[in-house]
Amino acid sequence: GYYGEFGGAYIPEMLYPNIEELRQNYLKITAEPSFQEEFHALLKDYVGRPTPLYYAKRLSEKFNTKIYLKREDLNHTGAHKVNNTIGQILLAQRLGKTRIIAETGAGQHGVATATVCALMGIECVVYMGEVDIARQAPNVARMKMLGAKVVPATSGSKTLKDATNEAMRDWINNPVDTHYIVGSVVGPHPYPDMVARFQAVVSEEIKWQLREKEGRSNPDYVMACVGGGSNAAGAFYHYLDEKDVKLIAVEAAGKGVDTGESAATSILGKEGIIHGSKTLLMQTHDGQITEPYSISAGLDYPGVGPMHAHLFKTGRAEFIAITDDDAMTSGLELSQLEGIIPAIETSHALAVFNYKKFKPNDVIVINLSGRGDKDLDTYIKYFKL
Amino acid sequence: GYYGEFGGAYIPEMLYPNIEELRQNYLKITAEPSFQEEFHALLKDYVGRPTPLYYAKRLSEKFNTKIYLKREDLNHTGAHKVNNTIGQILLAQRLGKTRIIAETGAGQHGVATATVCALMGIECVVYMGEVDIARQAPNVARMKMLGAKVVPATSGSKTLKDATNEAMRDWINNPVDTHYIVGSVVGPHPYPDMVARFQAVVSEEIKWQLREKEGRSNPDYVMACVGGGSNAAGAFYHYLDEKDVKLIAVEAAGKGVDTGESAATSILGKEGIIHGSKTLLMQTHDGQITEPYSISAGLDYPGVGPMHAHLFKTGRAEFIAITDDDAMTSGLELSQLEGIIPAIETSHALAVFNYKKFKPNDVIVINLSGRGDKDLDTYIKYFKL
Amino acid sequence: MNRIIQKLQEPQKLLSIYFTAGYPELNDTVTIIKSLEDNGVDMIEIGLPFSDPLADGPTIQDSSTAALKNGMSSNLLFDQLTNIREIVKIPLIIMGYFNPILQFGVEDFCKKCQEVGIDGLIIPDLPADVYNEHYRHIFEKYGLINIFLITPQTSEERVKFIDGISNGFIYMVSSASVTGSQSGFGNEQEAYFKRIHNMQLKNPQIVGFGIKDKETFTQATQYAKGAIIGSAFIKNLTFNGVNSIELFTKQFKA
Amino acid sequence: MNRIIQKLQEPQKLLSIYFTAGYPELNDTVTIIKSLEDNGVDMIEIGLPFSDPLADGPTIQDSSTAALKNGMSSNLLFDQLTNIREIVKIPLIIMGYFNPILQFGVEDFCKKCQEVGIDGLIIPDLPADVYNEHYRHIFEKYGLINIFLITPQTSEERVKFIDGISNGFIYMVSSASVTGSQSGFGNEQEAYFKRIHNMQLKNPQIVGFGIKDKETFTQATQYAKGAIIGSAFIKNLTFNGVNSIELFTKQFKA
Repeated sequence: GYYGEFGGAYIPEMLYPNIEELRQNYLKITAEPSFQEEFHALLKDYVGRPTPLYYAKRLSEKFNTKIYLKREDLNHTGAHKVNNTIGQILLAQRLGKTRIIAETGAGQHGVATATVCALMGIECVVYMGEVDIARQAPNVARMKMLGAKVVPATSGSKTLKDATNEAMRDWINNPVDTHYIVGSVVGPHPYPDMVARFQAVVSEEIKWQLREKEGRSNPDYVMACVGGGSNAAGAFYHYLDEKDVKLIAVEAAGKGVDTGESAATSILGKEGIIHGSKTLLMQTHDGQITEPYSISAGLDYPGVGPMHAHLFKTGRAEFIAITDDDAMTSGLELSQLEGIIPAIETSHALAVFNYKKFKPNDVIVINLSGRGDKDLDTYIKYFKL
Repeated sequence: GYYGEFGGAYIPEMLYPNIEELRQNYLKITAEPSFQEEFHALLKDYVGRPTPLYYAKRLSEKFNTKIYLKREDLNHTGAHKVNNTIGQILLAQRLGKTRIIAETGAGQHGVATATVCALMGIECVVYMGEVDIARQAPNVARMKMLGAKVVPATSGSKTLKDATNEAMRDWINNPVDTHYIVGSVVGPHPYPDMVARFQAVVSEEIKWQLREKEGRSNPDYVMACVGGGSNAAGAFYHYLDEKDVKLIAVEAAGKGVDTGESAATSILGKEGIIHGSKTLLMQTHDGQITEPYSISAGLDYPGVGPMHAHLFKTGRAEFIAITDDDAMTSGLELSQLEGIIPAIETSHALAVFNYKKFKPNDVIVINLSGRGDKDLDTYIKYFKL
Repeated sequence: MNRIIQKLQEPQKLLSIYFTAGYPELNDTVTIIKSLEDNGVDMIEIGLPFSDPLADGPTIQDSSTAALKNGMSSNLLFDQLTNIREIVKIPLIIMGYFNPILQFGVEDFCKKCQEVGIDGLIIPDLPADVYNEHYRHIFEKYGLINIFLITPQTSEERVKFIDGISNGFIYMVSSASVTGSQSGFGNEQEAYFKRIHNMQLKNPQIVGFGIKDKETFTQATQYAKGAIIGSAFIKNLTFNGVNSIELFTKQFKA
Repeated sequence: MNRIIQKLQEPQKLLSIYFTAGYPELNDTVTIIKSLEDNGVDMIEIGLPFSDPLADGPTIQDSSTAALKNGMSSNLLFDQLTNIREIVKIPLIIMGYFNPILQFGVEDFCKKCQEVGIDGLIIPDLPADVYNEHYRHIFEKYGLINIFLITPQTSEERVKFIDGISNGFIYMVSSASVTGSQSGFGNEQEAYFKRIHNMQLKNPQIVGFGIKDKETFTQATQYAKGAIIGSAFIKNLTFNGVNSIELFTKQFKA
């Protein structure tokens, strides 16, 4: 349950039976052939996997290097999130659960959860901060279309952190019939490991796809944005032990790392406990969790998954912080160079090219974690389109 | 250039050189190995093809038959439209064109065109009715993000028909450097044939996918909605000569075929000329083209492609008209049974199950032509979600 | 002999005017025709309004929309023209899109044209090839001259083909454009006019699109037999009314 | 001997009250503690407020948020409690989430607790296993009793494990819920209370969550040694203020 010193399950006793049930069963159940078969069939026929590994010709020319985009934006529901919710709904079914809860920030995980619940005919309740409900109306509508109940989290800052608290409270109150589909590689063990395994399909595919295209399965760099860290976990997973592959995790600097309005957790955070996991998190001297800021609703989480905390601490991954402005500019650039409007989360990863020089023969894979349709309002307002 | 008595190229002389250049070159160019290679590479790595053929278990159970959904909603940009724009941009490049124009109604074709223009770095102008610009704001924003210029069509009813007129006028004014990417199987020859060939990849995939799943490449039914008819053309294409495959084309009845607010062209239309093609179209006794109505901005076109007019006239395809209300209900039903929010266009095809009885062993393939994200506002308002 | 052919034999450069039937008012048709003849116009194109006039710019589009709203239709136009030959002698041409004619019935339409004294037709979206193959015999049966367009992009080969199937004049579109889009003629147009002139076609050419004043009329007719004024005339009707026709036409006769 | 252990040896059913330090006003801490002792309360849980109290319902959450806004912190709480043992004799327990304690330093925190006279700690998100392995020796070094929770879902085996590592009392959560969510106890709770009672654990149990009046207090303590009132007390403070403590506590002593 630990990545170096990070991880664990710092949970109230009320959650112990649920977490323990998961811990004892997740590896066993997910290894069952019937599980693997159903999981992969759904990823293929329902989600639309494998997602392409696309050589971005014009972007590569611009930065004089070789850039591949892993097209998680083409998944059903528009982001990598669904890889995990498909896995967890199958697990929940096998555990006999009849009710699903989830937290969501920007709404992508909420939509992905509502989607798999509709697919399986299981009741679904999604907690979402009251502030996020107001600013992510289309995703709220999608969840409702899918039959999910969206419950506003009205405590604290009324955003993702608080939605997560509310989901945990729901789970405490409904420990027997309910499974909590956590949306990122955060939370108590076994969630970080379980979610990373479900997302690992991303790097599993990159390996054979890159071999087809470049004759080698290891790129020089794998790059991904990190909020909680699930898309990066998926993209890094099968490269963690490949020392020739450099990993770059891109965090949201917000208005600047030192402005007090930032979400660069690895730089600004200290070790602590958030949502049941020991990891790096943004907090006051006194241990109160602070509110992060980013223009991207998917990156403004005050913690980071324990795997990433470990990658940071050990130096296995390079962490780069990108501001709102740089991210937005790079999102527009990708739209106009490649005809792909990226989620603002992903735009942070794309902005790295303006700061880090790559060699012409470097092969760089960026996990294009989601499409930017959900962010159109933000882009429009920002660029006054 | 004809399907039975329908088709042809009824164009002003000013368009003759453009159309003639296309007519003489489209088969030759698209048959070139380098074209085919680039076309299929982009469909695979950029668009995300093949799209899944998904067995809709819960929907099948509900209607006691076997329903497969061809997941065109998972294409890049969210609909089948991009299959055609990829093909046409490659053709335009090979014809030395440096400027692209297009018409769009709901905006899906406009987005798909703006996308391929960004991909290739070619100037793009999209004509869109002023009324549609107001009601399809997200797609307008997407086009702008992609660097396209969106020009309002202010004549007539200010919708798709008028945007098409404006695009043709632009082409008349810019005959040398400009290619017009028509978005459906309409317009003068060779457009209906060319667009159908680019969309034919849909049924090409269905054939081998269905063989994998059912051991036979021919379903009992192929069903698709029809506005102009490009998604139906793609789904029908390789089945046109397979007599054991029944084809069902689903039109928008709007508020009811006899209410005067309908878009059921095959039933309400008469032979005539629209946008350069002899086909069925909705018109006054005097030959003035009338405004159709449908809740779906993608189906309210007063004409229909000449291929479909021929399929109707010869009885090769069964035409069924579905009202707004039935379509909306079926769209919500699919969302909640399968976790897939369909475009309202597609919802019309889904509603057929309420009117036509299928046998338990019938295999039915529905072309799920696009995702419903663009229609969320309409769904929300309709269902007061 | 068809009035168009007679007119083409006259020595002067021909001034032809286009107007949309039913515009500005539904029953202005006869008034406008009479007034145009009275003011020395050589030939008239009567526009049969269409809902989707895709070769026309905003001015003629708007006049068509207004005319349809006023209630104009093929039947009504023929009614209005029933006795036109009692008062007007110059060639009259109906210019309209193909669909309304198709719905009327091509043969019925031609027959009606003959009955009321129409001399020719301009149908921009009826391609020369389709006409030649399917409809030519009908037009000829009713003594109607069908007039085809050529543009700067029309190939030499096709110009010859069109000249071959024409038996009146060729409508020479001044530039690649919809109606009403040009602002004067440049070197490019002059080269084009000259090029066509030098082909020594059997049919004379009359230039259309972009003629709006004496200057453009003179330029257009340097090599051609005449010129057609459309959008500029409609604009004048819109702003100055039917009574201004005398003033409008006078500039071209100066 | 630790005051908690002494108190548990008294014959009566113990009334324990939870309040959030720094609420309603920043400096109410000592006043509330004194008033609770004066009114016969047996034991007090002093809540160290946390930004993200995920085991708590809205009432305690809101009081925590308010307390933090008022300026409450670990250091300030210890300052306020510096001389508390000069005026209060009953057991005092700090109840708080693990992160603020971790940031303070677990050993420093425990040392401070000993200095000011705190007798025990309740840290809901410090699991028994982690405590046992990493922190037990520190707590014991400073004479602090750490109190663990059990719930109706806690397995018999785990209840025994928790009983084994406990050396004061077991905090018996009345039902699967966050604080403040229950409305009275039913047969299910009674069966659970009885089941735990019959296990004859070495540590007595004190029931928490859902106790709000004399009736629920009596039900809760039928099989258990005492009960803790939290949300109901906070609500009373919110609506009736610090001066109402006498009236609030009287009902349980009647």
